[in-house]
Amino acid sequence: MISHAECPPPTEETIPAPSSLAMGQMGMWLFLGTEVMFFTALLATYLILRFSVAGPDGSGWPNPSQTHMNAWIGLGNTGLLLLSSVMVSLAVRALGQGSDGSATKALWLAIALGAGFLGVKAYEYHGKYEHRLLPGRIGEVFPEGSTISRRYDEGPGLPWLESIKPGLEATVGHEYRLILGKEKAAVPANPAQMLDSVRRNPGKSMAYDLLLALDKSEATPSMAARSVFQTSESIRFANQHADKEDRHQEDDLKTPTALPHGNLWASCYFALTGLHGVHLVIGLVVLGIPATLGVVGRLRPDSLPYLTNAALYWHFVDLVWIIIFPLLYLL
Amino acid sequence: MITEGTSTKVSGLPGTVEIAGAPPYLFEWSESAHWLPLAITGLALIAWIVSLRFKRAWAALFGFTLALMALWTLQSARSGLWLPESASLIADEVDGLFHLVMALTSIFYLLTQGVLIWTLLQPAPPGGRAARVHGNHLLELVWFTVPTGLLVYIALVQLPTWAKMKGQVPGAYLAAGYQPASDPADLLLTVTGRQWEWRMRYHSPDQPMPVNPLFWAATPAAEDIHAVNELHAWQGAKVRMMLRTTDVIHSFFLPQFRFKQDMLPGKTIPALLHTDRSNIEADGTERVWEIACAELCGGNHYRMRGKVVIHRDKKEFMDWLNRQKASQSERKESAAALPTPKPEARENQ
Amino acid sequence: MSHPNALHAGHHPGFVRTYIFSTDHKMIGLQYLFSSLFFLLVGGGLALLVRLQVGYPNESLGLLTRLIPGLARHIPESWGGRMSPEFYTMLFTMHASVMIFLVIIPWLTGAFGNFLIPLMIGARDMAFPVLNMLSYWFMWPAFGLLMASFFVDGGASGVGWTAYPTLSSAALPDGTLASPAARHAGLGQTFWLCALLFAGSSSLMGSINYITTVLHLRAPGMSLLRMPLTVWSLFITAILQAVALPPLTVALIMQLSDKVFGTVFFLPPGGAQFGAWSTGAGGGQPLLWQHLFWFYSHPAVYIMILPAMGMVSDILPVFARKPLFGYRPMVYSMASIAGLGFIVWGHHMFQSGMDPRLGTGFMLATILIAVPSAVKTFNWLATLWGSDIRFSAAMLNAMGFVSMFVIGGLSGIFMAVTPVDVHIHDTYFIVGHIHYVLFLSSLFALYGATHFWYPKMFGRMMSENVGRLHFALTFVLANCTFYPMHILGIGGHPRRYYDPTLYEFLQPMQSLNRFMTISAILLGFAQLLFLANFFLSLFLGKRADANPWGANTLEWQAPSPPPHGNFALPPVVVRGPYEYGGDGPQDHQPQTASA
Amino acid sequence: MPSMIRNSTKAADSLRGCLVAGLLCLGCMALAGCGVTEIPDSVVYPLRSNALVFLEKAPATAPPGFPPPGKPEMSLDWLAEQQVPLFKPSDLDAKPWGPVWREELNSVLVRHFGSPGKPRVGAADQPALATLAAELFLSPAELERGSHQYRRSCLHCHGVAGEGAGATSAWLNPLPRDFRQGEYKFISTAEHKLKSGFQPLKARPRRADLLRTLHHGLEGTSMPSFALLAEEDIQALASYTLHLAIRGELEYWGLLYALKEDAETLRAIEKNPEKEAQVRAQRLISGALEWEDPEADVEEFVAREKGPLLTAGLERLLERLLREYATADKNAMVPLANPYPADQPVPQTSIANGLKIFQVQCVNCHAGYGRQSALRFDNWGGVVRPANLTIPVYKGGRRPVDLYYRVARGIPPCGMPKANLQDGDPAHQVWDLVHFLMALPYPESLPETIRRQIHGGAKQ
Repeated sequence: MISHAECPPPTEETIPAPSSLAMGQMGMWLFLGTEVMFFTALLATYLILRFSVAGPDGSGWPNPSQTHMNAWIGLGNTGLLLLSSVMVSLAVRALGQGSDGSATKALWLAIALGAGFLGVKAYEYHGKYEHRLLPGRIGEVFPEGSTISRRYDEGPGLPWLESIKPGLEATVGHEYRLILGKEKAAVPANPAQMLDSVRRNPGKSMAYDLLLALDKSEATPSMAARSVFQTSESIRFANQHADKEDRHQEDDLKTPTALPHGNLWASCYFALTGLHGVHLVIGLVVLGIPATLGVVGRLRPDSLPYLTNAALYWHFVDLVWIIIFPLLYLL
Repeated sequence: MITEGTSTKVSGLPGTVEIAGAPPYLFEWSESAHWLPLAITGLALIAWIVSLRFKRAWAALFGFTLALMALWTLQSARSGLWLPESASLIADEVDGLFHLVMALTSIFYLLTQGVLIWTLLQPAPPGGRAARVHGNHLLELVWFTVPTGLLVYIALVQLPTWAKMKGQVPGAYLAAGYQPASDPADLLLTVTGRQWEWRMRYHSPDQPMPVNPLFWAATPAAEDIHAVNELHAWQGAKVRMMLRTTDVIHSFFLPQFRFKQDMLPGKTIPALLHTDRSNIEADGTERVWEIACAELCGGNHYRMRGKVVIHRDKKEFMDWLNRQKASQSERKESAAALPTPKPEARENQ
Repeated sequence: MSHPNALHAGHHPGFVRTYIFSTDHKMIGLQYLFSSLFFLLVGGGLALLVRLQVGYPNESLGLLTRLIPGLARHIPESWGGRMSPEFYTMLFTMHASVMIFLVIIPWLTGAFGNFLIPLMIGARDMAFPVLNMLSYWFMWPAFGLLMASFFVDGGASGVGWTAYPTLSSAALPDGTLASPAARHAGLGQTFWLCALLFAGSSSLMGSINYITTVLHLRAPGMSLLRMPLTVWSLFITAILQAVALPPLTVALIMQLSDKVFGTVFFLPPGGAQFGAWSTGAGGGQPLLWQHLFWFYSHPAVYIMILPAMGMVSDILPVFARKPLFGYRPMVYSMASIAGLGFIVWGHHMFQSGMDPRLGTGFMLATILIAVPSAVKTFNWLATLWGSDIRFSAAMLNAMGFVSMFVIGGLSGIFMAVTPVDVHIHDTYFIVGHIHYVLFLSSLFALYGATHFWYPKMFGRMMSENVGRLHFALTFVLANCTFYPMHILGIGGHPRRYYDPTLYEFLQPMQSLNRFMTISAILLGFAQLLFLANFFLSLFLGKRADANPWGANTLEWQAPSPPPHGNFALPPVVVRGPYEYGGDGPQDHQPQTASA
Repeated sequence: MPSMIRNSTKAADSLRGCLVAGLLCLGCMALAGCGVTEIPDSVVYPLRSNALVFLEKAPATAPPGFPPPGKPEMSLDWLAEQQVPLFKPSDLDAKPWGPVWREELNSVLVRHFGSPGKPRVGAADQPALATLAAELFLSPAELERGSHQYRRSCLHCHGVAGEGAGATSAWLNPLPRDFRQGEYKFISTAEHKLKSGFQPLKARPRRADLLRTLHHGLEGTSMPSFALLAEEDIQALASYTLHLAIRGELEYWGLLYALKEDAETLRAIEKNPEKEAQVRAQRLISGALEWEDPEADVEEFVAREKGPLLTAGLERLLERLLREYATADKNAMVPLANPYPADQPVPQTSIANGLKIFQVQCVNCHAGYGRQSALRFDNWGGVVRPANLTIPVYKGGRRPVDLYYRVARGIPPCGMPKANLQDGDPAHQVWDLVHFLMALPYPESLPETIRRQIHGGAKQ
């Protein structure tokens, strides 16, 4: 029996002691909780999209040399943000100790570091712009309503596809010729059995079909490509066999034409860094208020709750970057 | 839905079934649609007026609504406004599950409504005061465990059907896991949804079955046979359909097969249809089985109507396919089109 | 005892600060209430137009085209009084959007959440009054954008409230606005996305406020397990919102950027082709939107039903004069509904092309979520069992909720059975189910709650007889309108069809469709009764004293309507909220010690 | 428990009771309003209001970045800027006799074509017209059936008068067809030439052509297949479409003669400025007669006429139009026999020959085999894109004979000329071209050298 009858009289524990500081911080923590969900969803989207097209070895996803991603720049930026977080912590401690002057200095340092981060980011964005690594611009959208096939009919996809052929040959070429009877095996093999085993291996089956198509229409990889690129799995597979360096030659022209999934990469890159950047700008404004107050000499210890919350937010933005950085630059 | 004298034609069942004897309707929908809501409103008004005097009349309102629902359900089931005719083995299994759930939920519904109405009819507790009861552990345990047991039963009993439905094409949804020819089909076609029609492309039987239907689905061949909005197969055929779309999400819905599958842009989704019944009668007449789109695809979403024809045997189907092929490869105008055919309707005028 | 808002207690702000930019939780609650009532009319009107089209697909709308301003834009006379199929898609899209985002959620969590939480826990106001005001005023851009979208080029969003890409998101190369995709994905859809972003921000602010308020500002003695279930439900709802909304925000931002900046999150690898136009290659996944969307929107269903459950749990004991049966199980079941609610979203996607093995997992979770719902139903029935029922309008609506929620819940089991769901998915069965949950459950609870707390809000009573009449008509007619939908769904009638008579297998159902349409029109008129009762009672209603129903919870210990600051002295709580009946001197024992 | 909920004020309640009754009455009235007939009498054919386009002087190709199809008003504006003559029906109002002319035109149209609710072709009191209409299956009963089906299936794209501007049209690409010029793209009748240059040359469709479009739809456009309708309904739709087309064309000429300023008309008006309307009507009559019989005596006809001249002219023209349609079958194009045997695969040499012809005749418009075609103007003032022939999507049908028609008769309304096959054996030439087109989308059916050339080679 669950008893609800008479409850005991209120004790000290049940009487809450409301204080605006606690409430403010609670609100802040709750807000950060929602922010955690926000970035979780964003990062999950990125990972899902990325790994739905990329293989476990990362192939299929534009590599850093294609996208001009420099891990060192990212690392430097991480350092900037970490330092600024330290500064914000120092500011909170200083204000807690009643030293508003050093708090102000620390705050301005933090702001400068944050702005430095944004400056580096702007430099990076500029590079992306220069190389047309922008969503909707990377060789995957053509004027005049062309279709995907055109990309492989006329674009630089062709040499790439040609370069797949040795890879295909290496994977199933022998089996392929044996099954078709183009080659005689030393030991008599059962073509039906072999075909069956090829079919059971998805990668092999894809390679088999691609070879079949290339064979059927000898020098017409466009048809094969058009069909094979309908499934992301096959793109991944084709990418495994493509010579990445060859495609990279295009970079000198600053026109990254058909860069498979470059569009998706750019979408993810700009969404992640852009939304993080927006948070950072908000953070700068939030920190800028007490910093300005400090300059005019009106930063009082009673701003401590505000500053604590602002610092929480800033640390959070920092933390998000620490997660974004390896996922975007190193993975 | 057409009542003629004492016999009733019921559509939705195989063909048009004549049910002899008294009409199974207590009222005729098509004619009652306009006055019945008013009549029901009137009854509600009466209930309200009576309740001004006798507050227990509210039980009648609840009871009346309950009766109305039971009546509707039974009427619909009897008059053919129910599950469409089933045309595949899986459809029969689905119907079985449906009726199982229907029975269980009906029992629960009647039970809860019964209790509710019963409590409304109860006289006030002695002394005008209800007992101050806060709960009952045993009772709560019972009504926690019983539904849990039933629900777990429902969860388990459906698993084989689901596996059969979707597992016919193992790993169909993961291109990586797709096993090209592990389950040979008799007939291969792609169904491409576009705003707003279904374009069917049948694999030519003259050509060997492709190693990988996914591959074939993406590359049209000169030999393929095209049709619009018409899905043809024969009774007992295993039909592999490669579902694709060129623009937005459509959903390929075959009510008689209890089949529904969204078409996702950018993906080719294989599905297997194991036909079990034909919609062509012995005398050659055809019962209409339709294709509908079940996912909003724009303003003309409702226009994506197609039809399914399950021929009685493969020969009949091949006749159709060959006709289709012949008309597709006409090198001169067919005799039928020259001169202008006389519309049949005109004969009567 | 110091109080964060003690400063406000004695001062008298001007008109603007009292009625418009008020930070008082009660005024904000009322602002929400009045806004929702207005949008109830708008959403209801849209629904009736939808029903008219389905019931009479080929007939002229006649006078209506001239009567409703702005309609002529979409139903010019040169089409013989027919609305266009595109306008029809706009109608049902906006009906759903308005009803969900501007009526049910603001009414439940905005109006009652704001009004009741501080009163019921014995606080003087919300934890963050200014944030509270902001959260209301963040609704207005959402209101405005949704309404304005009807008048932009291409009309309002017509892609369904689920806004599945690529129908909704396909952005074509510049200058190709004239294409089917662009219409649905045009400016109206952009407005819709922005509106949802605003509404979402508003909800987030509200939920942070509610959680903090409940955790920090409870009166002495008001332990968590002495809180009325309304507060519990709103508290859990706030947590749901805080967790579920951010992913939706991300999804909205991504769809927006797909449309505006040319990103390809939801565009497939091959792109999409509309007529002669191609969107160009993408690389993203249309299915991803569905996952993100339903990750919010399934919990959103609980956001729309949990507060209703809580309020019904508070109304039933008052008029049954009997304690709520099983308080703790009620709390636990609400919490478990909320928890399970996060892992069942996939049951909206059994046919979407998702891996069927995932479907099995989602099915199991979905089946399990029926258990706490069943427990709640049985507890409500047990509360009524052996009680002395007072048939007030509030009570009738609450009982209507209990009765109808059972149907809404049971019809959900059909969808949880995956093979059956294959057949009934996206048919009228689903439409029937959602309306049993949202109209016949949530709305009944809202009507009941409005009748119940009206005296506290305005110090006057609503007319009981008109309220009961409204209930009788609504109860019967809503069943007439929505129950046959299940039957259509079983027959395979797909939803969102402009002209079902095109299909031979749907023609036998047309008379039922017509029947539902007429019932819906009558139902619509019956709702005017409620609105009339509500507004007339503001002036004509009988004056109410502090506790007209003889209820226990704290809000009834404050005057009607409560002054700024609510309680003269912070109440001290000594017992649970449901001490009714029994053999004491009084048939109820208020939560405060003073009683 | 207070008793408040049991006693509420009686007066207020009875007042509210009245309110309820009133609301319910309103509800019933709303219901009554719903049961109106399917096509209300208030629905009539609107008179043409958009500009008539004369493309004789139009630029062939649209400039890059031109507004896409689906924005007709934009392309008309652009044409106006290029000094292409556009005739706006609203200009009629500026002329003193304009309103009367319009009135008369409208009354003729109403008399001979009725309204969507009661469509007909030819007023009952004119047996000659009625006989012709019956020959074309344009009886009122047939048309009424067609009108109802049209309202259900076609109205929201093609509009009440077949103007191609229904509710949905704004969002379609290509735009739905405007029937009101009597021009057709995918038909199988040969052009018939008239001596006079005043009338544009038009081929009338055979009924079979319309039926084919209705049955198969136009793949690659928004025109779906209506094959699932009952055969009678499809026939009725064909009849009704003809009805709209003939009505629209009569209106077209009626407006064009009122607005067109060619030299001869201007000269005639100069002589008799106060009788401009009469002169223009006379020109119309002369056009109608000349069309039929270039030697016909206009003066005699005018002298014989008792009633208003415009009406007489329009009725003459209507009869002429009906006769044109009725004899369309006689104009049917008979495809030259395919010189290659049907039961054997198409020889590679045929395909290679086809490519040669293609490179001479087609490649200007179908640049890159249609992959890079530029937009062109059509006779409706809209823009079209020459087809991308590397994709196996054919608007006019995928049968070899359909391709034959496209090649051998062109698609005049959008400026596609027929293939110019003067030297050599025409049967071989045209079928070679068709065979090439049929192989084009399927690389494996092309000879290897051609395949490399078109679809790219291993070594570029």
